[in-house]
Amino acid sequence: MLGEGILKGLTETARNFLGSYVNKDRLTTVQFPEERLPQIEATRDFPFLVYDGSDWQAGLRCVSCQICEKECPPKCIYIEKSKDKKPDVTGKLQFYPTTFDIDISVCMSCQICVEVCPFDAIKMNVEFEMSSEDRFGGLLLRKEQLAKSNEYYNKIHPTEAAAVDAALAEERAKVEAKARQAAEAKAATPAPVAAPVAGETK
Amino acid sequence: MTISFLLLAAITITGTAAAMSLKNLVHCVLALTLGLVGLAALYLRLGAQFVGFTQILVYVGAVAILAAFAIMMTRSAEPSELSRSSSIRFSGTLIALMVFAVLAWAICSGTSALQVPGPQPEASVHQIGLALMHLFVLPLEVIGILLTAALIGAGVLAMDETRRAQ
Amino acid sequence: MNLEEIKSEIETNVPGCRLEIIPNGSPSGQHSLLVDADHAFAAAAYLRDAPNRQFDYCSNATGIDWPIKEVSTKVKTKKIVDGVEKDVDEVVKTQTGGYLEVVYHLFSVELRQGPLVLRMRTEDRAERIHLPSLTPLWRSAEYQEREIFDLYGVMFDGHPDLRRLLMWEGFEDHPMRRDYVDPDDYEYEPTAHDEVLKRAQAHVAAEGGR
Amino acid sequence: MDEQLKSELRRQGVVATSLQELYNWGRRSSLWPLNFGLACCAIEMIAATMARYDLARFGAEVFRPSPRQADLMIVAGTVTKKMAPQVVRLYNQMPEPKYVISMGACAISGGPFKQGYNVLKGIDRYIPVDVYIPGCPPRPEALIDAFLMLQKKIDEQYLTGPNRPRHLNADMPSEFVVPEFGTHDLVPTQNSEVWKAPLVNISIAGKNESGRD
Amino acid sequence: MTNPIYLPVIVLLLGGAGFAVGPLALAWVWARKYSPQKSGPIKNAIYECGLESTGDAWIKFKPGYYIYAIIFLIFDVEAVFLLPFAVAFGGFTAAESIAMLVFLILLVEGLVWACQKNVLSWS
Amino acid sequence: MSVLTDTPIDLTPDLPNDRSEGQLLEVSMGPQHPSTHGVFRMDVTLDGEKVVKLKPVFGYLHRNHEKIAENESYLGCMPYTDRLDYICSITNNWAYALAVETLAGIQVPERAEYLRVITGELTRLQNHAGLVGFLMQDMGASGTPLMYAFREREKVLDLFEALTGARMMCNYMRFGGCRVDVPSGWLQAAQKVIDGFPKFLDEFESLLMSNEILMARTQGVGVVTREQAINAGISGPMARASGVNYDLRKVDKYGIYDRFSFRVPLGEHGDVYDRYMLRVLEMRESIEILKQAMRDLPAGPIMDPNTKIRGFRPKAGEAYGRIEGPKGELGFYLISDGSPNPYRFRVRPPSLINLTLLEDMCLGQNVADIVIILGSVDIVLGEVDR
Amino acid sequence: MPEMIDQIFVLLKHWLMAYVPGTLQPIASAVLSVVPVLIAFPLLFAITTVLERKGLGRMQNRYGPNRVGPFGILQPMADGIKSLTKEDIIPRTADQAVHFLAPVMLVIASFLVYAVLPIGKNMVIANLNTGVLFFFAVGSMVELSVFMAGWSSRSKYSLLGAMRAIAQMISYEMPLVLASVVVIMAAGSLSTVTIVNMQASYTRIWPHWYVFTPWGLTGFVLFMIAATAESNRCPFDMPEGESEIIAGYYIEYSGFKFALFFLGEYLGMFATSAMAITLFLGGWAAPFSFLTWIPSYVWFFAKLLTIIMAFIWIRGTLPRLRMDQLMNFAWKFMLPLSLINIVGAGVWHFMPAGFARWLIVSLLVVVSCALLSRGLRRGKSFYVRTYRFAS
Amino acid sequence: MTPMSAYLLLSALLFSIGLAGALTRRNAILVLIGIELMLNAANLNFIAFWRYGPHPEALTGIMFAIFSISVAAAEAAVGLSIILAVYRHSRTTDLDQMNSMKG
Repeated sequence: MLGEGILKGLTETARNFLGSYVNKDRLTTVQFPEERLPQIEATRDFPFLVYDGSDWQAGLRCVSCQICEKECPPKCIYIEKSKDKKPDVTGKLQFYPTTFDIDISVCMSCQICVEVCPFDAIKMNVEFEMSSEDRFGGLLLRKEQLAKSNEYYNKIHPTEAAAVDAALAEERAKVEAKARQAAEAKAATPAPVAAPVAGETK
Repeated sequence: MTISFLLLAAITITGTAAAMSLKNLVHCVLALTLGLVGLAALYLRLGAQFVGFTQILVYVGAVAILAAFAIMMTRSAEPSELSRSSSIRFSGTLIALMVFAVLAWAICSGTSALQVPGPQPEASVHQIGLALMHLFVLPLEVIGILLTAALIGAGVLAMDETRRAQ
Repeated sequence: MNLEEIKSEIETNVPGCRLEIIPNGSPSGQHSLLVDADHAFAAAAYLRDAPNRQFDYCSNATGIDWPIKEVSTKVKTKKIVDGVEKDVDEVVKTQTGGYLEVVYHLFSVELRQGPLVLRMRTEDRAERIHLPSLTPLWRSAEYQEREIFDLYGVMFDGHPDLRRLLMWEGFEDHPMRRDYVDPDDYEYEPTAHDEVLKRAQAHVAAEGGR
Repeated sequence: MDEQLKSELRRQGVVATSLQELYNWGRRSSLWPLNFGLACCAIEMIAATMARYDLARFGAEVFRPSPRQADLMIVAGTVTKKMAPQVVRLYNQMPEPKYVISMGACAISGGPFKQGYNVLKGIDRYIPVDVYIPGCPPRPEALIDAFLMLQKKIDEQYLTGPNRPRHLNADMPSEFVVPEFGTHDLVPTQNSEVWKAPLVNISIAGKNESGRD
Repeated sequence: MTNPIYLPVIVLLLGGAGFAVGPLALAWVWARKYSPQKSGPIKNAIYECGLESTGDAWIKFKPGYYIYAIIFLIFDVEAVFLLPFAVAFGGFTAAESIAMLVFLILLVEGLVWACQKNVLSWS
Repeated sequence: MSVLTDTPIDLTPDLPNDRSEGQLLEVSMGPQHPSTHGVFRMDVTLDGEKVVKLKPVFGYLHRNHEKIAENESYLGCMPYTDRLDYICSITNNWAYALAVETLAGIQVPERAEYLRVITGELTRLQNHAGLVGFLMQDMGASGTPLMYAFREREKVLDLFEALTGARMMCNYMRFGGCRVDVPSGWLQAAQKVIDGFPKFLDEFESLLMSNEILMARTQGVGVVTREQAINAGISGPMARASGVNYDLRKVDKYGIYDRFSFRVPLGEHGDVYDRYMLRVLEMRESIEILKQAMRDLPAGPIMDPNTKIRGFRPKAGEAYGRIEGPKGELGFYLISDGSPNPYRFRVRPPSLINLTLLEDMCLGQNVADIVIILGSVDIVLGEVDR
Repeated sequence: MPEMIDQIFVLLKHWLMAYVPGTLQPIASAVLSVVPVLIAFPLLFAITTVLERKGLGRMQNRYGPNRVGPFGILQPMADGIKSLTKEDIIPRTADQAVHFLAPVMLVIASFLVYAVLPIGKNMVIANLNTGVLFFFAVGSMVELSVFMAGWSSRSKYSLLGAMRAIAQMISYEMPLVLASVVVIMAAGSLSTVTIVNMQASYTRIWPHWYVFTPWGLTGFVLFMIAATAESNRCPFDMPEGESEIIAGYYIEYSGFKFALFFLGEYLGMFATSAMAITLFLGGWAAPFSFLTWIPSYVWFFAKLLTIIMAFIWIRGTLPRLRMDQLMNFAWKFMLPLSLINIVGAGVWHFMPAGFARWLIVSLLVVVSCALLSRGLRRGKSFYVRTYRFAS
Repeated sequence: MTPMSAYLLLSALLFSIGLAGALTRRNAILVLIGIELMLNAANLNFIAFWRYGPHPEALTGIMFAIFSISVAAAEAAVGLSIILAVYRHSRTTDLDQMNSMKG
């Protein structure tokens, strides 16, 4: 019969129309600025730099190894390595980035920088409200804008951050154990050579 | 002579005169529409409601569209650079003027008896219908044949060659 | 599917056809068949129509640019140096490349075979860049050959509609060639580095510091 | 519009103020985007109009296919050099007032594809952009956020005075130069009226020579 | 002598015209006072999907459309006769109705002819 | 077809096959057109409403993917493949990963293969759902089917986001496996989506499938015969709609597709309706595959431990790897010269090659048919122009 | 008391008229009857746009406009202000005068037809003897304005759209007229007021609407389909077919002229819907005799809104037809069926009241409907296909 | 009161305009429109005579006008088709050109 399929279609839309008043599945809108979708843990947007402790400058995990800069497919990371070394959060002397810029007007959120970072220093943020009216100033994230605390990292990616923390703690423990061993050895046999510093790959 | 008559007459004359003199054919058709609407309003003014609206329905709704289509299909919307030779234009206008003069003379001299209309006559659609089915039933059928013939004739003419050959 | 067999088959069926099997060094084992340009069309037609081959489906056609490259290989030769025979590393310089290559990946839908990799090479990269078009055999090559013409500059003889596919009409370069240089186009980038930086510097230098 | 500004304007005359408010309100509440998507970001733009995010709540679901009826051009995706003249022409053909949201990394700067020979390094080289949304692609929420930002920007515009926006100022340009296809590149490569990039970081002795291995 | 029944129609006509022209005038005033018209050769060019429009749009169309207009005209005229008939229908006998039927059938014949000649199939 | 103008007066009667009575109208549809699915352009010549010539114009989204990839590392190419066919990034990743794996002879762990199948089929689901919605949009339905399709698509995208972190540009696969393992609760969520999907398909079908307007619009429109399809390299659902039994999941049995039982629907007429229905049927088959894959998902590693992701240098050589993408045969042809960057990186774009027959399909049809034929081909400009 | 509320506007007018000097009375009377229409229907237009957007939204599982003003009801106002202040572009090559006149003429023609539509009891602007004819005659001017718009823009798409629009409108004009002939046959008048009055009586509680007869129902369905096509609504929205010819005949219109096209289109839709109500659904008459205490204009607008809802519903569901199918449908299905329906109405008239005439006329309509639909499918039959699977 | 002669004069003027158009315009479509105008002038006469005539109740004038309109419509249909058919052969709607090609 001509028109049967049309009527079927009409029923379907009518069901959705009426359903939208009673059924949450048929009214899927999330009224964005006020309502927000629950944060999905794995979400990534733009990278940020993790720092430990409370002082972002001192606690920055980044040792300016520039792997991410090299691996970044669209080349949106810009790092200038320091000439000197500063003690990091564990007190070890490290290089640090004097400049660390990420041009989010180029960044493609691919997460490769995170993947290749051997220090867990760069992670993906979930902040997406980054719109700007300023093309040249607003979209270049400087070191100070990029630095976010480990607590923040733990807040946005709890599972991942916990794993990272555990791994770092383990490594640190290993280092400490080694240092202790070395200290013991040093105590046993006075050797002027400092223990090799683990974690410094370069 | 009332204002309304003059107004409507002006509209009609302007429209039709423009239709006959404008360069762009689509403009001509649109002007013609205006003129015919004015004419229809005159019919209404004369109490012939049915005829007036029929005029709009047929002329504005159909003939104007048909003419517009014909223009689109013959690609004569652009003003043609060449117009008729001035002698033809002149003589044509002259003939028309002369016809008008003769007619006007005849009208002015002949119809004084009918200057004042009678009371508004009843010309309801119902009456037209009755007349159509009684007195004018034969013309109606003839018109039917005429329209069918026109339909077929126009169809044959407008059909493209291949279809006609089929 | 034996490439040797196919080769000999074509050689018998397309007289005069010069074929060469190009071995593939990677684990994929997709060796390819290099056909000379003059007989490529006939060979391809044979591949498509031979009942035991039926390569009716040309999946992929693409170009490759091989500019002239000096390859220096170390060859160990025995040489008599100072009267003593020694193993000496001798650097042998050979020139490779210098041509544009077009690769077709053929499959057979009927026999579910493939891929058969068919290659053709132009004689050089500047003038003698004509190759036969296989579009009359496989329509699927139509746009791909146009693309190769556009990006590499290979002229396909017998292509029904050889125009640029991706770049605009009036564009003169063939940008996928390896020696293509981007036009000087000042790129503002707050974090310029590497090549971008070089280009930007070149631009600034050209503009006189602006 | 903050309160201070409001009272300031009120002093100038209630009529003008309320007219300005009404004008801005009308403009910002009825932003009809041009039905125009370029690449990946267009999908997220469509997603933003779909049930989950529903741009229609702001009255902006009327995607007009013809630029004559559109107010907002969302440049969603990579603008290639082949496409750039068309984009500029479409923008030119939109009636004033018109706004541009540059959505996604590609539209802002060429993004990940900026190294390509056929990719325009940012649509703002040719047309003025109101809001930039970074991201590749930005989430639909980011588009809505940018949309709200644009609304706020419209709200803050003056109807009269020297600071009035471009479309109210007869001296400002009405249309922007449409680049032409050259033999190697677009001609011109940028519209210097619109695009004035700061010259930074390009010291002739770049970083390459100094701090890298 | 103007029939007063048309007066409201005329007023409606004027009102409708006002409704159309009024806002346009208002928009014009607004444009004059605040928002200057900005014309330009590109802006005022014909829109064609973002390209420059080439060739004239005013071309000779194919007559496929024309046949519909003819049939429409014929049936429009038919409706003109049908309406008075319908109005007076209540008082008619079968004979008169058959006369109308004959009239209708005559026209339907034309339609059937057109259908069979495939005149009515689009392009 | 002759272009008739005013000036040359030709008194000879029209040729019998010359049915063009009017002047031909040359219209360009696109690059900005509501239903060219992006910046595609067709130069159409119309005789009234009938198409007498149609020339597609490409390149408006040519963003030099292949050239850029020649300067990127093998890993760095992966996120670019996301942006090829930006609706189904995961299958693009897969095809590229497969090509690299073929090139370098990498084995993929079992669990990764299963995860690839699951994400790949989910991609197919959302692609087909979106396509059918877009097709209806082209047909003039004011958004409703598209909205329903996107409603379901969002659910799949949520899964992608939970797994890979991004809604569209997943960048999920690596040569030698997958980037991350599923987070906790993901499988249950996925199961829920998969179980809910048939309901959506039923709704969709009752909304549209027996709709007379849809049938009248699509049946017999844009016909491609089997021979034409094979010769023109048409692949994917479009080829199968023409009756070509060529599904790479069955032919190549890449990955672990030989472990699943699923059917390959075939069309007979090769028209728009068949293409549309094939996608609906394929969605149902995908759901079957997904159910099996979810059931059989083994534990284990997700990456081949021997594969170096960073600084990956395959041996010199070349490889062509292809998968059955949602749009057709998506192939990657890689040439390695032993350096960390591919020497040649070629994408075999199904969208572009499926367009080969566009003109043949559209000739003699109406303007309105162009858009639905184009819609039924299922193109994504990112892939067509690359 | 209900009578009083029902006639409140009429009384108000009379009360106001008392203050008008005698010579101006006809004019004042005319103005007073016209002004409410000029207010009510544009207002309805505004409400409808927002209802449509929200209704479509709900059908599509979303909210629709809800930010501008409470619940988004100020959305049309914002759109209006924006349209007013938007730049008005006239293409360089366009025919300026015609380009300007087209939307104006469309709006005038759309408004003019309201002259004969009885909005309530004793509430009609002009009770013309030839009301229905007037409606169609003035309505046909819409076609001309559409042609003007498309032609004057001189854009290829607009011209295609205009050609489509005219072809479609003239094709569906005939079914529209012929479908209403049955009602005129039954009512014996072309006056809309008389037609409604004929339907405003009740047998027990049931009304005498013409839709409750087989020919009336057929006529109504035909009329509504034709009205959908006449007002370019989905699934007959080919002239503006967004996905094909971008925006059709008004592609080059910007600013308030575009809004006028919108307005004209919606007014046309309201007018044809109102005509359908007048002809088939008893105009302002209450559906049941015990509901007559509700004012007549309430009923009128309730019915009108119902039909508008149906339009929105259909728009939210159906895809668009193709041009050839549309034309075939008009000429090979609608037109013959409406002619047969006239014959059916004649047969009904000459048969004695009772079940037999119900049966015969229904049968006539149903059988011819089936035959015609078969004829329509001839050559290219479509059906739900089944598919085979590869082994 | 409008005298009948006014209507008749108007009708005569219309007729003359139509005639002038038919005689002076080159385009066949316009000539046809001119002829239509002349028919319309006659219609106006019919109506005017009906209104002012001695037996308005007889409706003859009205009926004549209606029939005249239908005949005019049929004429327009056929006439425009002929123009179209001629155009198909000679590619012109210009009467002079048509004329010159006849011989």
